[in-house]
Amino acid sequence: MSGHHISSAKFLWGVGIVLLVLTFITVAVTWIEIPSPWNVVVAIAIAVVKAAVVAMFFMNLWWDTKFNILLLVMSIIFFMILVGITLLDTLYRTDPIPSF
Amino acid sequence: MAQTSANVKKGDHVQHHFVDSDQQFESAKMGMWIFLVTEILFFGGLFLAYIVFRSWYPELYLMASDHLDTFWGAVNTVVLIGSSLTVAMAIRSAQLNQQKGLIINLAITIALACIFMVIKYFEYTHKFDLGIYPGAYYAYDGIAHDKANIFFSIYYMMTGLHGIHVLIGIGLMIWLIVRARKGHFHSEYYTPVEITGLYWHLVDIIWIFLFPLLYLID
Amino acid sequence: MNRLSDFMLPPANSTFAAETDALFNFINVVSLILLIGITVTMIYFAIKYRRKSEDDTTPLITHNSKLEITWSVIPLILVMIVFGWGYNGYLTKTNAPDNAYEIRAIAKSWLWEFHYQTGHVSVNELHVPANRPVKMIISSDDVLHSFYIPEFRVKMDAVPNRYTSVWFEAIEPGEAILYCAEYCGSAHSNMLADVVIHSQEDFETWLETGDAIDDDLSPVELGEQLVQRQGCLACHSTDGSTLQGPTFQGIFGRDRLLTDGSTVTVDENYIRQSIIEPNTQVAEGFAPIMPTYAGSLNDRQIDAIIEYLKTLD
Amino acid sequence: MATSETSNIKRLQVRRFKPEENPKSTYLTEETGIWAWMTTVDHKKIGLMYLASILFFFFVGGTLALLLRTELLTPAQSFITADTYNQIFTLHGAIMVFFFLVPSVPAALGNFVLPLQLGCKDVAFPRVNLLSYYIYVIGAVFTLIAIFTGGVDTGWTFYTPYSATTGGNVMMMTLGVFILGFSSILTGVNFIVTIHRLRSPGQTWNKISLFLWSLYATSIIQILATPVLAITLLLLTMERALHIGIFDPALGGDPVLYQHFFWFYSHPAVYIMIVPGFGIVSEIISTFSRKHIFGYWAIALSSLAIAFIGFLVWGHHMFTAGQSSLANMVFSFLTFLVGIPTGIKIFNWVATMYKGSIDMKTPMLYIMAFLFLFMIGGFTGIMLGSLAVDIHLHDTYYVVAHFHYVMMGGMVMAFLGGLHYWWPKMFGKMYNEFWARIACVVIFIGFNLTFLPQFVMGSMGMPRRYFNYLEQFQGYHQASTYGSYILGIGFLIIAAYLLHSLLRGKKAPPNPWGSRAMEWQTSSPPSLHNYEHTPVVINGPYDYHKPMSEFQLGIEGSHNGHGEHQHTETKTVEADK
Repeated sequence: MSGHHISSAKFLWGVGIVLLVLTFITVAVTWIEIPSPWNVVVAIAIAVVKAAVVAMFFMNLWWDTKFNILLLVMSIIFFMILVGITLLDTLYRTDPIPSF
Repeated sequence: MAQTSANVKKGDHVQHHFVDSDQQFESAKMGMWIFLVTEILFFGGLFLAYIVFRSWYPELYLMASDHLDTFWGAVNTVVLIGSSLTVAMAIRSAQLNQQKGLIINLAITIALACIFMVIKYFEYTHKFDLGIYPGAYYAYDGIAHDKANIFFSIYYMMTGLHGIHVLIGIGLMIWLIVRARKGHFHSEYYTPVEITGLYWHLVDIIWIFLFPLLYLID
Repeated sequence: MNRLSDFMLPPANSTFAAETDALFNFINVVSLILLIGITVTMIYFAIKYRRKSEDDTTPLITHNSKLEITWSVIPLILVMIVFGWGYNGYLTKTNAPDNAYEIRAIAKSWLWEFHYQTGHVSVNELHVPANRPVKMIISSDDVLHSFYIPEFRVKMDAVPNRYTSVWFEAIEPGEAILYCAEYCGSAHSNMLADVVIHSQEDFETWLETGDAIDDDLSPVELGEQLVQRQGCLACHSTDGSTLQGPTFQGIFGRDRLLTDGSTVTVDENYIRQSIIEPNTQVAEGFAPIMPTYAGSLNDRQIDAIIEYLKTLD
Repeated sequence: MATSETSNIKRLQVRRFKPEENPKSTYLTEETGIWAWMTTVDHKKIGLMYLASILFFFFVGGTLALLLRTELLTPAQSFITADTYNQIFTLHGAIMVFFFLVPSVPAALGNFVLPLQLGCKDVAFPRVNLLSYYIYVIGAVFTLIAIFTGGVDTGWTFYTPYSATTGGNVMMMTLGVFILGFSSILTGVNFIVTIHRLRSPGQTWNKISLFLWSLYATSIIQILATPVLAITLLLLTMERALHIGIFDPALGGDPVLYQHFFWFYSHPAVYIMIVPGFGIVSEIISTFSRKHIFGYWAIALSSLAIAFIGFLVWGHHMFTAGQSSLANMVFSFLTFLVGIPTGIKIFNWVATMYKGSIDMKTPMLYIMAFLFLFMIGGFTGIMLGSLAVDIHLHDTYYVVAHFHYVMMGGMVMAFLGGLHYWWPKMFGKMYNEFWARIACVVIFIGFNLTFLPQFVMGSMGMPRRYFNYLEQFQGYHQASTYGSYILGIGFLIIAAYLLHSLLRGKKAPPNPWGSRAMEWQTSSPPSLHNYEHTPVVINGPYDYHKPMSEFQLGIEGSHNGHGEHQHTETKTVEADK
C-alpha cells in the first residue's frame, strides 16, 4: 500500500544528518565570497535540495501516490506564475521624470 | 500485546462513508496535501513581497540582513530539522505500535519547537530594544536606507507567520500526545499522527527557505 | 454601424481616438454577428427539436473533431486580430512624441492641480493647446486617482510616490471634461475638471495672462470665482449643509471647536492658515483630509477668498 | 468504491433498484430538530444551510443594489449621503462576491449534489464540511460587526492606500473575508478528495458528470488562489493595525503591488464563480434536450483549461494602474486565450441541442437566458481585454455592465437554473411551472433593462462608483433603475412560489425530468445515506440512448459495500475499480 511506507530508524537518522550537513554547507558558503547573483542561486539551490529531501523522505513522497507529488509540483508552479508575472511588471516599469 | 489490542479496535475508526481503513487513510493524507498546497501559496504571497522588494532594493537587503544574527538563525534551523526527524520517528513508532516511542518522540518535538520559539523571542526582543519595529514604528537609525522599515515589515510578517504555524504545531502535538496516551493510535490507525507530521515538515521546509533568504545575505 | 458608435461613444477629439473607435466598432460588429447567429441557432433548435412526446428518442452524437477544431481556431484567429490591433493602438497611446508640451497634473483628494512650464498653476481647469502633442505627467498626493478624458480616449492612474504619464493631441479647440476614474473616497464623483482646448495662439495668450483677467474683479467677486474654480465647493457648501468640510455659510467670525479640544475664532489668520496648512487646526467632527493650497494660491487670491467668505452670512 | 490504485477488474454482483416513489424515511425526516441540524454532518443538510445563508445574503446584497439604483435616479444627492452611498456599494460588492457568488454553487448546490452524483454517502470529510459552514458564519458575523461599527467605504477591492487610511472598520471587514477564505478552501479540499477517492464502483473519470468536472476545476482554483487572498488581506489588516507599509506609499510601499496580490486571487475568483455555473448548464442542457452531451471531453477539459489560464490574466484589471507596458501586453495576450475554451463550451452546448428532444421547462429557460446573457458578457470581455479600447473603458460603467452580465447574467441565471433543476430532489416538492416561467421572463427583461444602458453610458465616459453624475447620463441611469425594480419583482415572484412549493407543493417523483444523471436514480428527497444500495456505474451520465433501467444498477446492503452482501443476482457486470 502506497501510504504505509515504514522507514527504518537508521534511514531517518541518515536523512536528518544529510540535512544538517546541508545546513552547514549553506552557512559555510557565505564565508567564501561568491559574486552577486550566484550567492543567491547557491543559497536557493541548497534550500531546494533540503526541501526536496524533507518532502521525499520525511514526508514519504518518494513512496506516495503520483497525485500527491503532482500537488506539490503544482503549488510550486503556481507560485512561480505569481512571482514571474508580477516581476514582468515590477522589473520593467519606466516611470517618466518631470522635466520641471 | 499491543498487537492484540489493535486487532480489537480494528475497524472502529472507519467512518461510515468510507469502505475501509485504507480509503480513509489515503483520503485524509490527500486532503492534508491539498491543504499544504494552500499553505505554500499562503507563504508564497510573502515570498513574492520579499522578491519584489529585493529586486528593487538589493542593497537594502544586504545592509539589513547584517542585523539578523546568523548564528541563532542557524541554531534554529538545526532545531527545526531535529524536530522534523523526531516527528518522522514518531510516525514510525505509531506504525510499529510503539506507544512509548510515539509519546517520547512527540514530546521531544514539542521541546524542540519550544526552543525554537524561545530563540525567536530573544531575537525579537533584541530588535525591539534597538527600535527595529515594522513599518511606521521603525525607529532605528543604524541602517542608511529609507526603506529599511519595509524590509523589517517583511521580516516580521514572514517569521511571525511562521512562528504562529510553529505554535499551532505545538498545539497539535499536545493533542496527539493526549490521544496517544489514551491508546488511540496503532499500526492500523495513525492518520492524525501522519497528517500532523506532514504539516510539521512543511513548517520546517518553509524555515529552510526563510533562513538563507533572511539571514544569509552577504 | 457608425450609428452604433455615434450612439455609444462620446465625440472624438484626439489624433488616436479614431483608431480606438474603429477597433471598438470592429469588436462590436463581429460580436453582434456571432451573438445573433448563435442565439438564432439556439432558438431555431429549441423550436425545431421541441419535445413532441415523452418517448422521443435522440441520436447518439458524442463529438465531431472537425467541427470542434473549427470553432476553436476561428475564434482564436479573431481574438488574435483584436489583440494585435489593440496592442498597436496601445503603443500609440503610451509613446509620446519627443516634442510634446509637458504639463504636470497633481491629484489630491478631491481636486486636480495643473502645473505648466511657465510656473502657472490652475486648479480643476486644464488648459491645453490643440494640434500639439501634450504630455501629462501625473502624480498623486494621497490615494489613487485616475486621469480620464473620454473625448481623448485616455486614462491613467495617479499613483502616490510615482509618476505616470499620458499624452494626447487634441484636434479641435473646444471643451471637454476630465473625470477621476479611480475610486478615491467621499467626493470621488465631484473630482471633475474642465478641459479647455485652445487654439495655439489662445493657449500662448492664456499662459501669459493667465489669471490676469482676474485683475478687473473686485476681491469679493474674485473670491467667489476662486472658490468655484479651486474646487473648494466639492467639500464646503455655501448653503449651510455639511459636506466633507464645514460649510462656508456664516463661517467668518464664528468660534470653532477643534479636534484637539481647543477653540479658535475663525478670522483672517485662521482662514489663511487653513488654506496653506489645512491639517494643523482641524474643526471638530471633520477628518484631516484637505489638500494644501500652498503654491497654487497667491496672497491676493487668499485675501479675495477671505473677503468673499465674510459676505456669506 | 474506487479504493485501490491498481486498476483491477472485478466482477460485481448487481441487481436493479427502482427508486421509491414515496420514501418513508428521507434525510429531511431523519435527525430532525434544531440541534440535530446544527450539528449535522450530512452533506445534504449542510448544503441546505448554505443555501439558506447565501439566499439571505443575496437578498441583503440585492436590497443594497436597489438602494444604490434609487439614489442614482437623480444626478445629485436625493436621499442618502455620499459616504453612505460609498459604504453601500462596498457592501453590495463584498457581500455579493464573497458571501453569495463564491459559495453559491459549490457550497450550496455542490454540497448537495456532489456525493449524490458520486454515489457515496457523504463528502470525504463530513466534519470539515460542517466546520467550513461555521467558518462562513463567523466570517459573516465579522462582516456584520464591521457594518454596524463604522462601516466600510473602500470598495470591495480594498485598494491601498485608500483602504489603509480611510475611516470606518475596514479591519473587521478584511478579517471577515479572511476567515471566509478558509471556508472556501475547506470546501475545495473536501471536493477534490471526494471526487478522487469516493467514486462509485465503475465510475471512471469519463463517467463522472460535467458538473463534477466543473466543481473539480473550481476546487483547484479555490485551493490555489484563496490562500493568496488570505495573505493579501492579512497584510492589509496588518497595514491598518501596525502600519507595516508594504502597500502604503506613504511608508515606502507600493500600492500597485497590492493590486497584483489582490487580483491574483480575485481574477481566478471570477472563475470560481462562473465555472460551477458551466457545470449546471451542461447538466440541464443535456437533460432537457434528452440527448448525449456534445463534446464531453472538450467541455470537461476546457473547464480545467479555464482554471489554469485564469491564473495568468489577472493584470488585465490593471491596464491603467501604472504597470509596465510589457506586463500589459502579456496580460492582454493571455486574456484573449482564456476566451477560447469559453467559446468552445458555448458551441458545444448549442450543438448538444441539435436533434434533441427539447423541453422548455423552467431550468432550460434559465439556461437559454444564461447562454444569451453570458455571450454578451463574454464579447464585452473581449472588448475590455483589448488594450487600446480598455484604456478608454476602464473603470467606467461599461466594466460594471460587463461583469454584471457575466456574474448575474451568467452565474445567477445558472444558479437559478440549478436551483429549479434540483429543487424537486432537495425537497421532494414540485414548484408552479407557470409562475416559474413568468419569473424567468421578468428577470430576463429586468436584467437587460438594468444593464444594457450601462454599456452605453460607460462607453460615453461615465466612471463607476460615482455618487453624483452629469445630467447627460440621467436617461440611462433612470432606465437602469427601473430595470432593477423589475428585476426585484422577478425575485419576489420566485421567493413566493418557492415558499408555496415548500409548504404545499405537489409531491415530486424521483426523476421528474427523465434524467440519466445519477442523483436522479435515488428517491426524492434522498434517504439519509443517499442510496439504499451502492450504485454501480456502467453508463455515463449522458447516455440518453440507453434505457433508464440500465442506470438503476446497484449492490444491495445498506452499509454501502460494508458488511455482508445479500445478493439477488440478476446481472453480472465488469466494473473496473
